[in-house]
Amino acid sequence: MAKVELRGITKIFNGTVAVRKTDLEICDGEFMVLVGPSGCGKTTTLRMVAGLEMPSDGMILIGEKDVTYAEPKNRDIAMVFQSYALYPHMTVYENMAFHLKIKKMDKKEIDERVQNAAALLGLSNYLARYPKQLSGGQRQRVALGRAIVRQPQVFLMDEPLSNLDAKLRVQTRAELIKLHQKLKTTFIYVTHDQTEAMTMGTRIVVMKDGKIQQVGTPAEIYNHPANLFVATFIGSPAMNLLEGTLTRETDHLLRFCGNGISVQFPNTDLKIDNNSKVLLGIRPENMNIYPVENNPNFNDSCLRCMVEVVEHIGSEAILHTRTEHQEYMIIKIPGHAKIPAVGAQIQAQIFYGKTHLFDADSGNKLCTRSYGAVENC
Amino acid sequence: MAKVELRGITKIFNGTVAVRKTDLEICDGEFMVLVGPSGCGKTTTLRMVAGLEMPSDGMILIGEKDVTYAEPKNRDIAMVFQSYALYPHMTVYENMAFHLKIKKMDKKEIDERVQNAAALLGLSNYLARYPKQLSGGQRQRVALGRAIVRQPQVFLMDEPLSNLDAKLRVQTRAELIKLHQKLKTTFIYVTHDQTEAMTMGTRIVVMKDGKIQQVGTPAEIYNHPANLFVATFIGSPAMNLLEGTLTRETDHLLRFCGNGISVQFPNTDLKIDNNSKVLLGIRPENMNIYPVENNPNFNDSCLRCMVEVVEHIGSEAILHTRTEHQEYMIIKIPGHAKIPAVGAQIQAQIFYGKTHLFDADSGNKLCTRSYGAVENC
Amino acid sequence: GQSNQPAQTKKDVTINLLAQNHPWTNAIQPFIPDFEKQTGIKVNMQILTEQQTRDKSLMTLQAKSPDIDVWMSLKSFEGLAYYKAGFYEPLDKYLNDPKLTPKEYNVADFMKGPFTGEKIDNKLVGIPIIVEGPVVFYRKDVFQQYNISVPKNMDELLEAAKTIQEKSNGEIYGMATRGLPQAIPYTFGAFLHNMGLEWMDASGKPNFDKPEAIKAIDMYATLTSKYGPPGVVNNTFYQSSALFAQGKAAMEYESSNELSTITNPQNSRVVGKIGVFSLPPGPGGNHPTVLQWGVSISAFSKNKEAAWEFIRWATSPEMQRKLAEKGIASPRSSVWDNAEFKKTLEEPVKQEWAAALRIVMDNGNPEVGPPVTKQAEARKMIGTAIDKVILGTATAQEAASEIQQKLLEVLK
Amino acid sequence: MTRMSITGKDGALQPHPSPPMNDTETFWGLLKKFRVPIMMVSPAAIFTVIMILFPILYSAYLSLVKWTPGSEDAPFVGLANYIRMFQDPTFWLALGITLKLFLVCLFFETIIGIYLGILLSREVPGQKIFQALILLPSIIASVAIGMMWILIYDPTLGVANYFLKSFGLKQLVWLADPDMVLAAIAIIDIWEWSPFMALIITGGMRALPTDPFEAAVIDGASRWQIFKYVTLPLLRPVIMVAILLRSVDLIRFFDTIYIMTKGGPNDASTTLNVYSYLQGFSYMDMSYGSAIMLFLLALVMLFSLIISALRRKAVS
Amino acid sequence: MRKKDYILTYLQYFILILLFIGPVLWMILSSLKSNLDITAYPPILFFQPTFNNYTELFKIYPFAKYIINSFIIAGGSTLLGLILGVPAAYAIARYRLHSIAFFTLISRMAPGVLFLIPWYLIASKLEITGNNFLDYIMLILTHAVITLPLIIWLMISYFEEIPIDLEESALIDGCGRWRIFFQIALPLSLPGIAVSVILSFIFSWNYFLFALTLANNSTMPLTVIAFNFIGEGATNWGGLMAAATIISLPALLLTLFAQRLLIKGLTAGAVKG
Ligand SMILES: Nc1ncnc2c1ncn2[C@@H]1O[C@H](COP(=O)(O)OP(=O)(O)OP(=O)(O)O)[C@@H](O)[C@H]1O
Ligand SMILES: Nc1ncnc2c1ncn2[C@@H]1O[C@H](COP(=O)(O)OP(=O)(O)OP(=O)(O)O)[C@@H](O)[C@H]1O
Ligand SMILES: [Mg+2]
Ligand SMILES: [Mg+2]
Repeated sequence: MAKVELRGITKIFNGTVAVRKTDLEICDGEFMVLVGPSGCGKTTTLRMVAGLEMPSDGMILIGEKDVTYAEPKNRDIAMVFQSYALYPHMTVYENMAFHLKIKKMDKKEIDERVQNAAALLGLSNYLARYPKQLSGGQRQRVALGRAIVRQPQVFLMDEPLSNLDAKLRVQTRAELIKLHQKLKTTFIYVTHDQTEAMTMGTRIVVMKDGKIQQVGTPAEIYNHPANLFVATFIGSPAMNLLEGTLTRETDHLLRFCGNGISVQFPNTDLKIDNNSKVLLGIRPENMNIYPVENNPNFNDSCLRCMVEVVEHIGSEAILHTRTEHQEYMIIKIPGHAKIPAVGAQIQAQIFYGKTHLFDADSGNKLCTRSYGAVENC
Repeated sequence: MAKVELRGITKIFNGTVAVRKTDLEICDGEFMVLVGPSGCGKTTTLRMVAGLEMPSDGMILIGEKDVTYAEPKNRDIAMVFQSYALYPHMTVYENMAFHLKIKKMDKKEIDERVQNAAALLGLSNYLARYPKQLSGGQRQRVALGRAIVRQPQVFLMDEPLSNLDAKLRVQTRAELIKLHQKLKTTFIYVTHDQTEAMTMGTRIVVMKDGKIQQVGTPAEIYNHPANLFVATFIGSPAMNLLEGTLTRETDHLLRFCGNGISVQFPNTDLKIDNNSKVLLGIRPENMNIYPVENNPNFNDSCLRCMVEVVEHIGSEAILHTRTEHQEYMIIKIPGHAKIPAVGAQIQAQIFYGKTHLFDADSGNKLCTRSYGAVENC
Repeated sequence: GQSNQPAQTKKDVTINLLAQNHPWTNAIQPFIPDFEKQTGIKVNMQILTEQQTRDKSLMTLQAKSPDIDVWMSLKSFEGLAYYKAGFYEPLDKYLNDPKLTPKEYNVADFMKGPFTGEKIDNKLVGIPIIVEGPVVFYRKDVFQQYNISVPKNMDELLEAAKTIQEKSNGEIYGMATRGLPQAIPYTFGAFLHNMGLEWMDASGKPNFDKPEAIKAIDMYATLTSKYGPPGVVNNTFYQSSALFAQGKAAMEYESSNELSTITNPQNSRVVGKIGVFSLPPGPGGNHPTVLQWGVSISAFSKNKEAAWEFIRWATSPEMQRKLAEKGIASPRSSVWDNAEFKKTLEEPVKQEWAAALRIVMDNGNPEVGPPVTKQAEARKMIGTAIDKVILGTATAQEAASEIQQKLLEVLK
Repeated sequence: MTRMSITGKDGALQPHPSPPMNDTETFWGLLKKFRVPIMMVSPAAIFTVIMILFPILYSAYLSLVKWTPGSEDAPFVGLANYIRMFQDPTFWLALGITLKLFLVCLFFETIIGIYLGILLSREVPGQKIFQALILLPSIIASVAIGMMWILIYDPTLGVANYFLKSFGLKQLVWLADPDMVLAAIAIIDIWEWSPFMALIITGGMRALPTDPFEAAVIDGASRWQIFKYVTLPLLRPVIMVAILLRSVDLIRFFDTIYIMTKGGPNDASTTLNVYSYLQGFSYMDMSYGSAIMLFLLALVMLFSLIISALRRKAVS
Repeated sequence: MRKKDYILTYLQYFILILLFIGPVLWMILSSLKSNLDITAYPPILFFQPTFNNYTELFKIYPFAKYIINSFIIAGGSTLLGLILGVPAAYAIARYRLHSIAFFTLISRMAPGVLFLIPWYLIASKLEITGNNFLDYIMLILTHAVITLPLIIWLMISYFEEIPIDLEESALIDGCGRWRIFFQIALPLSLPGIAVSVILSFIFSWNYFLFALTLANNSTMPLTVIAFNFIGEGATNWGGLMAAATIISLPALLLTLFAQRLLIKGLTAGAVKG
């Protein structure tokens, strides 16, 4: 139950910059999710908050108190390590009870808490085992259990569900959300699972190469990605990108041309050279498909694609297609729709109201909000 | 490039049965995916195939040869360990090159292969690092890289992508599929990721408590689950289950009653007591929803539910609802559909052609194929 | 320069000499190259501490190994046991063979005591190289300060020690001497003998049931415990000489060999203030312990003639005189009468030392401990019993009867 | 985390993957199966047999005869030497002294060794130098150590008493006091060998995984709690090895005593080993000396068995 | 490490140095004193240092020869101990052959003197003691009896610490057991090797009992020389202390050097879980 603040934090491992001048404010009781590609500095950030790593520069505050160089034990944090870091010489029970025992908690209370956590995580049958006698997922659950028996100021969790099966993961996710609601503790949660990030986080931090790219609610991040990186990183399958040029047609209209499409966007404020190279971003689900022969709405805002691969994932299907200009395009359609065969020619109708325009060179977003496109047809 | 066969394999760890009388035939060149809840014996099975663990009973054949007790090095397999098991005293490069060096491969060839694998996995910049200087995901990629530089008879991979971010995971998944297509090597692949299982596997093995529940292609597993366990385990969100009773009405018709629904199923062969307790399974995506007030097709095969939670995951929305009889029901609708508000009353129309009937006690499927329901209306 | 025709034929012979770290060894070492040059015999010298020497010789000889040709052996200690074991090469035949021993060697020159000390069962098993015995070194200045004169009898000795101890307020100890059990008999022996007792009576029965023995024990214990340094029960010559050399003890009752240590300005703060007297007589006369070291040839040596040649060289009158000039008390009478040697005794302390040593050599009792085969055991046992008195855990009476009883056991 | 593998019943690595052992397995079959471990172990085992078999048999022979120097064939006396041993009060005294020294020294050396070992595993500048220096007491030849401490302990001239005097404490006679001598010797031994324990333990510390320590820090454990609950249990196998190696030497306590007191005063520091040496070499009674030595060997074996069994328990 | 920890650590260092190195310093100081100053009372800290003890030492003894002998014996027996002991320790740790470990320890359990006579008997029967080369071999072998069990027992626990996953990983990579031993287990047990080398070298270097009887004059190691200063007539304290100082130096240097291998956290990053 405390606010966590990073001010200008930098971490350099003999030469490698792992985290670069990062400012971040995590409010009291917030469930903050850190995402980013492998090696972007998530774990390092967590470890600095935990006090396991000293920042090379900057300052860390927990609950207004400067803890940059404080001992971990004085920070009152619980942490789930990415590598579990279980005590090999203790049973599952002892692993989970360790903190409580140290805090000289009443034996009965300890037992109750550990039993509860174990039940929650499906570990009740394994309490007497040693870590080496457990499966990977079981070990991970012990690591999680060790944190959730506690009531710290801040929870730090580093991919705590990565080795669990889907069902257990959904369950545990729900339990963690409940825990958060019950304890109102600040959570900092690292995950590479989009669903987790989107469903659990009150806010999400997207990192890349040790730098924060965007901080925002899940909807903000998904619908208003700050730059090309965030746009393509969030969302699975990733957003499709079409190369093209952007030209100001009138004070109110821009025109995007590329890949055989030509389409107008209403816009007044963007200052842009004619024919600047841009990327048009379209999420796979923001398209409808039609067989080439009978698209009633066909016009030059539609894309013509050939289906190369079809992936069925039960409730939906993912089409890997290629445009006439050989650009790769993923289209997601509901599973109960009619699914084209591999090799079929289709027409994809883009929902221009949900597309994004990025500068091709810098990757910066060209406008801050999504566009209502004026369709040509 | 070999067939792998398990015959009556059992593994007992002082008292704990990890794998129980398992028979499995994995064809030459097949991409076999093992899934199952945490602790069900996937890793143990892989380890027995690898020769790291001796089965307590049974026989293992690779390419028709009995290898039950052969040395791992004589089995010609590559393996990605769930725990990575990197050589801490070797650099990333050396880790990946180790097998090739042992095989006295030409230095240039080694370099080429390692460089290729590293490029594929985005590790090119880290070749000179030691494992302890890497992030979790980077370590996992090294573990994967160590396997894919090889051309073994069988690849064994134990959750090789669990610590990677979505984007990298999609990429790597594609690379592994390519690798499989190129080498035509047998893969045995453990994952807890539904998407991976569904998209990568030529066949899927679903395990539970050390026993195989079903073996089949992804579509078979998804559409024709052999029992309640498989049905609920595969698919995310999980299949909804409605309690009810089944009664034979005529030689050709069964009637399911429960939760305010009453519906007929055409069936001739099922022998069943009247009013046997059964469960009706419905996948979340196999429903349409209507506002209560204007469902044109309303009848007693429709379910009345109240929306409790709405999850937006970009391309789709998931409704957590509760039926009039307080049963929990998840409904998945496309993201662009009109999404009801929390607290709204809705009617869910079930696609009975895609439902499943299970015995409530044993969990066994009552018929072997999905039903064409005769709707009442 | 001596006649050594036989040796000329033994070119390339190497003999192994096992020696102790001992004044004699240190004195002769520089001359060995001369011997090697003269004879062509190479001398391989190994120097160890006393106990190590004994261990090594026991083991080597027990294995009948030829690895030792000549070694320094203390007949009063291990002589009997080694003799019985057949480790010594009898030397009479070498001595009597004129080819091996020229006349100049002059056997008759050896003093009787040391020479017979090298005989066991009337067989010569070694040649003596040095004589020593315990004498009292004292601080002339302290004696003068407290107005004490050189004690004439044992009681005066105690009295002198007492006076010093008391008058100096314990700053200076009256007497530093041995307390280490294994080492006690050497110094204690004279106390016993001066009471008129041998270790054993003529019938071979230990003499510790006599009141004189109790008196001797009591006297020794009083001297060491009351007028000696604390912790005396662990003391042997190291500690005693260190105390004396640092001026912490007014008297040191120790081996005559210690003279070089305490008169060496490198080691001592009391150089020039030292006097020497022989332990004063008691009711039974004056019978200090006398001890000679000898060199012997191993019965298993493969180079016995060369070994003998070495011994003959080392114990020749000429060599003995050279060593005597370095402070080695020679067993040859001629050395003591030699004019050149006498010149080296000009310092008063050396003269006193020579005089005291003369008494030792003339009246000395060669039995350092009871003449039993289990020499070490017997000595240790006697020392332990006396230490009990020193430590105050037993009376002299009890100690004496303990010794008596245990000696009887050892004799069995 | 380690995971036992290719496991047999007790979790031991099996030499080669192989079917569970059955009774019909032939000797050659077993030999082939255990080929590699046999190849690894046998040189050391054979070497040990070669080096120790004859000495032990020879000592056993000696203990059963009446040996005298130089004798060719000594008369067989059966268990006479052993009977004598059990009737010898000095033997019992020596046994008591041996055990007393063993327990006291082992206790302090273990505690100081662990403390030093953990201190040494902290990485601060200068740690390496400090580590080498602190090992000096174990490095210096024991003769020199004994002689040096004789000087230090000298009741009149020694530094030890000088310090006591400067602090106004009662001066002691150290080695010459039968009640004090064991303590004085124990102090030297502890001083000399705690660093040895420390080095083994530091080495062990360095081989430990770092993860559990981070976890403990996060769990809020204090230094002491980390030590008690994490370090110590993880180090237990190494500590047991250190204890084992040290005990084996301690029960045979010899060097320092021999150089300093020769077992005195009044036999107050005569350990079994010193006593057997005195009997065998000084008193030239090899037979009795051998009997005591063999008893001592049996005693060491007993203690080692206990400690190594404890260690095995700690490992599994 | 935080500032407070540094200060506390150094404070402990300081006290420990006083306690543990104090006597050693005293020894070194003594080696620079004359015998008179060594036994002086009250003990003196400031004095006219003299290198006499050292110069005399080098004058009297062929030190170079003795140092070489010591190196041959201690180095040889350490090496032999490593060659025999490290694989054995590995097999013992991995295959749980505890009884063999116990067996090898017997040679350390027996009092050294127990070996003296029998070995000497053998050596003299084989006429080893006369021949320098054979004598070196004999000394190395006998000293290996000290070093071998030490090395085996030290190494066992280091091998037990190595995660088995790594060796399994190597098995999969196609390694035989020997290669696993050499390329995986050995490099990861470097701290153990360092400790083993240091301790077994020190033990062997300082052990004099066997050499005392088995060595001949030209194979005699350095430590035996230390005894030469204790003797009837006079103990040369200064010489003894100087010799002890010199004898300790090589072992100290070896320690300084070998502890480079005492690396922390060698297996970090290897496995998860
Ligand atoms: N060494 C062992 N001793 C005892 N039980 C063990 C041992 N290893 C594994 N088990 C048990 O065997 C079962 C199967 O373990 P396994 O590692 O095969 O599971 P898994 O399917 O890989 O699970 P996960 O997805 O969590 O990795 C688990 O219940 C586990 O607790
Ligand atoms: N000890 C170290 N020495 C050098 N570089 C390091 C060290 N630890 C981490 N790094 C580097 O710092 C960067 C950030 O690492 P970090 O572990 O924080 O990544 P991460 O975001 O947690 O990644 P992942 O999702 O793969 O776990 C990585 O590129 C990594 O290689
Ligand atoms: Mg990470
Ligand atoms: Mg697993």
